[in-house]
Amino acid sequence: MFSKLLVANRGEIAVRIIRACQELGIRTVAVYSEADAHALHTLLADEAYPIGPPPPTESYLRGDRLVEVALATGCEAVHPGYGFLAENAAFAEAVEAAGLTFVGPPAEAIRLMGDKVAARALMARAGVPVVPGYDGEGEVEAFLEAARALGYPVLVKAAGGGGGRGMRVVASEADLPAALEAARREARSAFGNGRVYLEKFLERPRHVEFQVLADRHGHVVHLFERECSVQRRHQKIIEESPSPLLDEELRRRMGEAAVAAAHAVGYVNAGTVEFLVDAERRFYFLEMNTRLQVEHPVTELVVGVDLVKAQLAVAAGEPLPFAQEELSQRGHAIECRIYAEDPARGFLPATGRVARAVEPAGPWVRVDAGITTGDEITYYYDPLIAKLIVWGESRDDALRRMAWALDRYILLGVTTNIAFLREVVRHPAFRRGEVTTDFVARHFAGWQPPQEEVPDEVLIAAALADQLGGASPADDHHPANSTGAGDPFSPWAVADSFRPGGR
Amino acid sequence: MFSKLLVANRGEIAVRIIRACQELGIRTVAVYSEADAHALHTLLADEAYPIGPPPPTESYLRGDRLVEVALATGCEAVHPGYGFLAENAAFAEAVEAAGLTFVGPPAEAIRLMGDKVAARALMARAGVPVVPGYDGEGEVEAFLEAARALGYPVLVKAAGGGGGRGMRVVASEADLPAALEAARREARSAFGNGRVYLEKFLERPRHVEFQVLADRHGHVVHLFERECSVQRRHQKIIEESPSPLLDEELRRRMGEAAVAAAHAVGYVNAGTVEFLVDAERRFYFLEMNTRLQVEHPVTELVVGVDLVKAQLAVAAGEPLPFAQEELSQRGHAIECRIYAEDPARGFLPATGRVARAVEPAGPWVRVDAGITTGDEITYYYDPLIAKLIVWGESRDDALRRMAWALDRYILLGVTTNIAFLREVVRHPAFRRGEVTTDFVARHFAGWQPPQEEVPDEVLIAAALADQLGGASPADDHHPANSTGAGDPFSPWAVADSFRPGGR
Amino acid sequence: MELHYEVNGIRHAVRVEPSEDGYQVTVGDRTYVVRARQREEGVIDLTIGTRRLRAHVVAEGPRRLVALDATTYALERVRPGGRRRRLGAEHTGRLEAQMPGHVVAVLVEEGQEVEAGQTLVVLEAMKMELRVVAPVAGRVRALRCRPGDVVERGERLVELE
Amino acid sequence: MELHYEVNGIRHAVRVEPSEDGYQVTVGDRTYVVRARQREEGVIDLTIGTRRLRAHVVAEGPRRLVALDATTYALERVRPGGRRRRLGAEHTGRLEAQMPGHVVAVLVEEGQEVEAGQTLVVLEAMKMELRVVAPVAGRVRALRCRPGDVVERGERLVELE
Repeated sequence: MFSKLLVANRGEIAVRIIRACQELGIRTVAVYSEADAHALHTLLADEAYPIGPPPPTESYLRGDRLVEVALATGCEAVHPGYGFLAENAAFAEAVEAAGLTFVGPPAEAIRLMGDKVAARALMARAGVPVVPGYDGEGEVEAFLEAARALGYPVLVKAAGGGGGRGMRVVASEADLPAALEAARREARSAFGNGRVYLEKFLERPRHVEFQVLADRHGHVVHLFERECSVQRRHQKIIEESPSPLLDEELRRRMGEAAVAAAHAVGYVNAGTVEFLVDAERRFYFLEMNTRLQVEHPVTELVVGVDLVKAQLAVAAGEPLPFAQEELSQRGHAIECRIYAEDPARGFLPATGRVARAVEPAGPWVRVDAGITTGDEITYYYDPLIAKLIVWGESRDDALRRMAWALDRYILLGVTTNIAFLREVVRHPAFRRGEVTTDFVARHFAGWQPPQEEVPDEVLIAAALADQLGGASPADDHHPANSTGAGDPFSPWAVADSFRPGGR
Repeated sequence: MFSKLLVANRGEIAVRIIRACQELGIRTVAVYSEADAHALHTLLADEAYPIGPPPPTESYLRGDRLVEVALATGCEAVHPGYGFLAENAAFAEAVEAAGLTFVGPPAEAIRLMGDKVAARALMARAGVPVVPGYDGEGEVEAFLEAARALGYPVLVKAAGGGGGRGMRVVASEADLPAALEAARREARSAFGNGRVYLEKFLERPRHVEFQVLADRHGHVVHLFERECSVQRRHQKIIEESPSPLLDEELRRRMGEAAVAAAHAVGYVNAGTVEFLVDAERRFYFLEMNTRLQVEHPVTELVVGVDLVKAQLAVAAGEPLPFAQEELSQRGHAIECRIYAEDPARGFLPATGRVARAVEPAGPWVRVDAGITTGDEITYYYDPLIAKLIVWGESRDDALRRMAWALDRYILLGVTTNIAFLREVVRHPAFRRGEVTTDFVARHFAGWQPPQEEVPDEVLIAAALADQLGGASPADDHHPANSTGAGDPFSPWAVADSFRPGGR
Repeated sequence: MELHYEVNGIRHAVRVEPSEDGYQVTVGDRTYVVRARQREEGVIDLTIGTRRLRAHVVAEGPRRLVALDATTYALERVRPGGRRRRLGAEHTGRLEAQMPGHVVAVLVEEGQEVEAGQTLVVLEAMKMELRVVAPVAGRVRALRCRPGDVVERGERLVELE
Repeated sequence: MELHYEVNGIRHAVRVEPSEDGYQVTVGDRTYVVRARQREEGVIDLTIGTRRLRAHVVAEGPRRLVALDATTYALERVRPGGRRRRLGAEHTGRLEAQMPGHVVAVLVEEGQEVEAGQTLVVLEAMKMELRVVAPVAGRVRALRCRPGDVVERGERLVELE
């Protein structure tokens, strides 16, 4: 096993990786941008180094600097987490070229799966069903003809996109030429690759993905599925395992397809094969994520495997410690992503300082958090505050536990989606497992937080906190500078002139 | 299911029961002694009622008051937790006589298993092996003769005792008459029952217990074993599951014996059959605990069953939702009991105010705590602060995780056994699974906490906290009275005259 | 002592009087006997009648954020008799940044004619992409941003005429 | 500013000087550049060189309890030039209560002759039973406790002669 590893990421996933390394006795090196100088991951790692200004392009996406830091600090491996450089083939190559181990798949597998058009072709050859579409490089005429054959609506997608980015629905032939043109322009600007392709638009599909794990010795297993259909802005907010949709037979067939996909691309390490499942329970390869997923914990709790430790073991050359038939699902796990965002305003990201974070704690309740009391949420990075994950003996049990935990999650100072999630997990359609990717749009369009009368108890609490001087002063960072501002005993500023605690 | 339940207990187990009820939508009523007016369980329950002064005999042992409160508040059931009245047959009867459901076994099963002599006889009849001994009511001569046949050393035990209480080892015949006399006198005084019996003293046995669960419809299953050999003062401090000692065959035979024991006594609800296993891997019935155990979480994590919810379901008349063959063990779980006690002074209980409690958090780390920041630990009750439980894919994995978690458990203000536990889980014999009930005495006799030089970092932290005024004032309760003492903005008292934050 | 809070534009007066074993608190015409205990900074345990509650309270200037029973409330402490603070006007124009972020792409030039619905600027923040589109057909009078710019919410990005 | 702490009878002087971007702290003859940030009450994040640490610090009168890196330290803040506090004498007599608790049973009477090792009193606290035994043979001169009494650690229970 490695003795020292660089964590090329931030937030909750950096914290998750550092913790796994701590248990295994692997020393960790964190990197941080100027915006993250006080972030949790810098504190937990054994060492932490600044790598640049806040914009990712000047810090977390600077592969050259990351390799430099890894070499300078004597690291043997680099874990990319998810996002940032996790699916960047050139970075994986640079890491390996520097004599370090990249905790992830071979660069070639990343590159292949990163080109959505090439991936579709490869999967089709490997016998994995793909969504009917048109991947040609022809002129507009060829696209029009293909779209006619597929039937409208169709999706125009960017070959360099993924995860819902750079995707548009086209309802009729008249709109297609303009849509292609705009999509190409935007794809070029956003991904540096203007190629686009067509896919048949599936009506209200389910998003079901399979976790795979492969070692360097040719063994590939899958760790069953995750149902990720509850999405907003094409991004997942609730994930669960098992999927309420799958039966044993469909689970087996999809699992086999996922393993075949991994074999076809020479996959090593942890990866996820995403499928769409239509109303007739036909499944189609959507894309493969060549990295750890945000939602990996639901699999961990149901299958009983620590995926981060498994990644490290596989990267170190160890063979998988289990065969497919030794793996099984037990109970049910659900994850809710706690975002700094405003569900009542189109889920727009929110920023600010977390004045107080109190995570729920209890049996079978897990919180993977990267943000704690006192942290700033800036607009530079993903607004994910934490992942709340619960396990239960059954789906009902897990749902009750999730409702319990969401009710006890306290986050003051930033707008979050917690109130929204509370209603989703209590929604009858969700409770029945009737989730499709349009679930949020169907059931929560125009959602507004309940506007309740303020209960007397709240006014009493505020008044007594003022009376006792007991509210935490959120806007005082207690900086350890040499002025008096760091003295928490000076009353925090209030707009009017009364002194807290005075009578 | 019940709609409202009285929790006839305090501390972590009261909190555990309340949480399970919250998830199930059962309203809860807490009771508290004067010493517990601000305890966590009173805060979490829907209602809380005082039941008397601090001594248990005047509060938590006042079964009459508990039934009164349950009836007055419209409860349908009473959960006794462990300790206090949990194994009091008269209380179980009083609860049922009042028309309430006792969440536990029938009074008759409690009574039978509470008389250790009667229980031994019953088990022997049911074909469950018992430790060779003498249960007769004869004179000293008969005891002498029996002891001669057993061979010295022998144990003199109180029929009304249990859990290691009222037990003494006698090494030679000369000492037996005096020991019997003294044991009878003490047993009469301590348990109100002077009857004593003899057992062969097993050299360095293992303590292995089986969790059983029985419904009102005659179904009994076991949920496998817990290894509880690491003890001090005959009380467990570390428990794990599976036992490193058992193989499949011994596990199967012991499990069957546990189920037979439960059947023999007409058992219903959760219970534990305790066995001793000698060096030749022979097992003997020791006693049956007719209640939930402190260490139930290790079973929960390995078997995937919520035992408190199962207790409630069974008490409500539901049949067990699983058959024996559907239950299995996955991975490995370990529990460390975090006590307010001084391992360097004979594990004597410690008291005081918890100035700060920060529990470790991370994947597969669970803390069942009844004490949080600001709570007082008094000498009236068990000094258990919390239970730290971890799960891992293997025993090694769980051990690493436990070491990780113990290193991150912060408890300031009271003496605890955390530093001691840290060394136990890292001890080579423990890591090899070589634990017998004399483990602590053999390996940790005369243990003293490491006396390290204070690192400069600690002095720097103290100095900067004083400089910034940033240490929490532990001795200030912030009482909400009408004097100025509740103002946290007044500097906390220091012995000398400098002002924190001043220069 | 009387304290005043404003929530959603409504003002609430809370009178707090020390009493034998805690406080007598009056909200509107309702009076409560309350015991309070500050467990740690920002955490207050209340006993109101037979109910026990834990509230988390944070002060941000005159704002009070209170978390109680699964809900978060934002109160504003106001002076007795004082006036409400005016809320900043909401920016709703479609040519302004709807969120803070950075400009990924500017797809038009000054002087260019655009159609209604045409994408003018692509913003990105925290993995989210937002397109700023023309609400009506028109001509781009001025561009107020360039690719790579960091913009605040409400900032004007494009002027149409 | 110089602060003084005593740990295990040894005195440490810590000099803290504000500097450009934090503090210069001198402990003995070692000087550190330190940045500190109080995250919440009692929690201080330190950067000492390239090391980052989180310390939990609690003050109990002049005592400072510090948790750092899996270990807890008890320091006593002392006045510059001041004298050490005298520690209370340890009670070690075997006829005194070794822990606070209550008296379960008194097994002897006044005037009774007892043997060395004989149990005189049974104490119980927090599920633990402790026997107070005679260290030598002798006669019970006086009993200072009765069943049900609550006793403090160090309290004398029995007098032998």
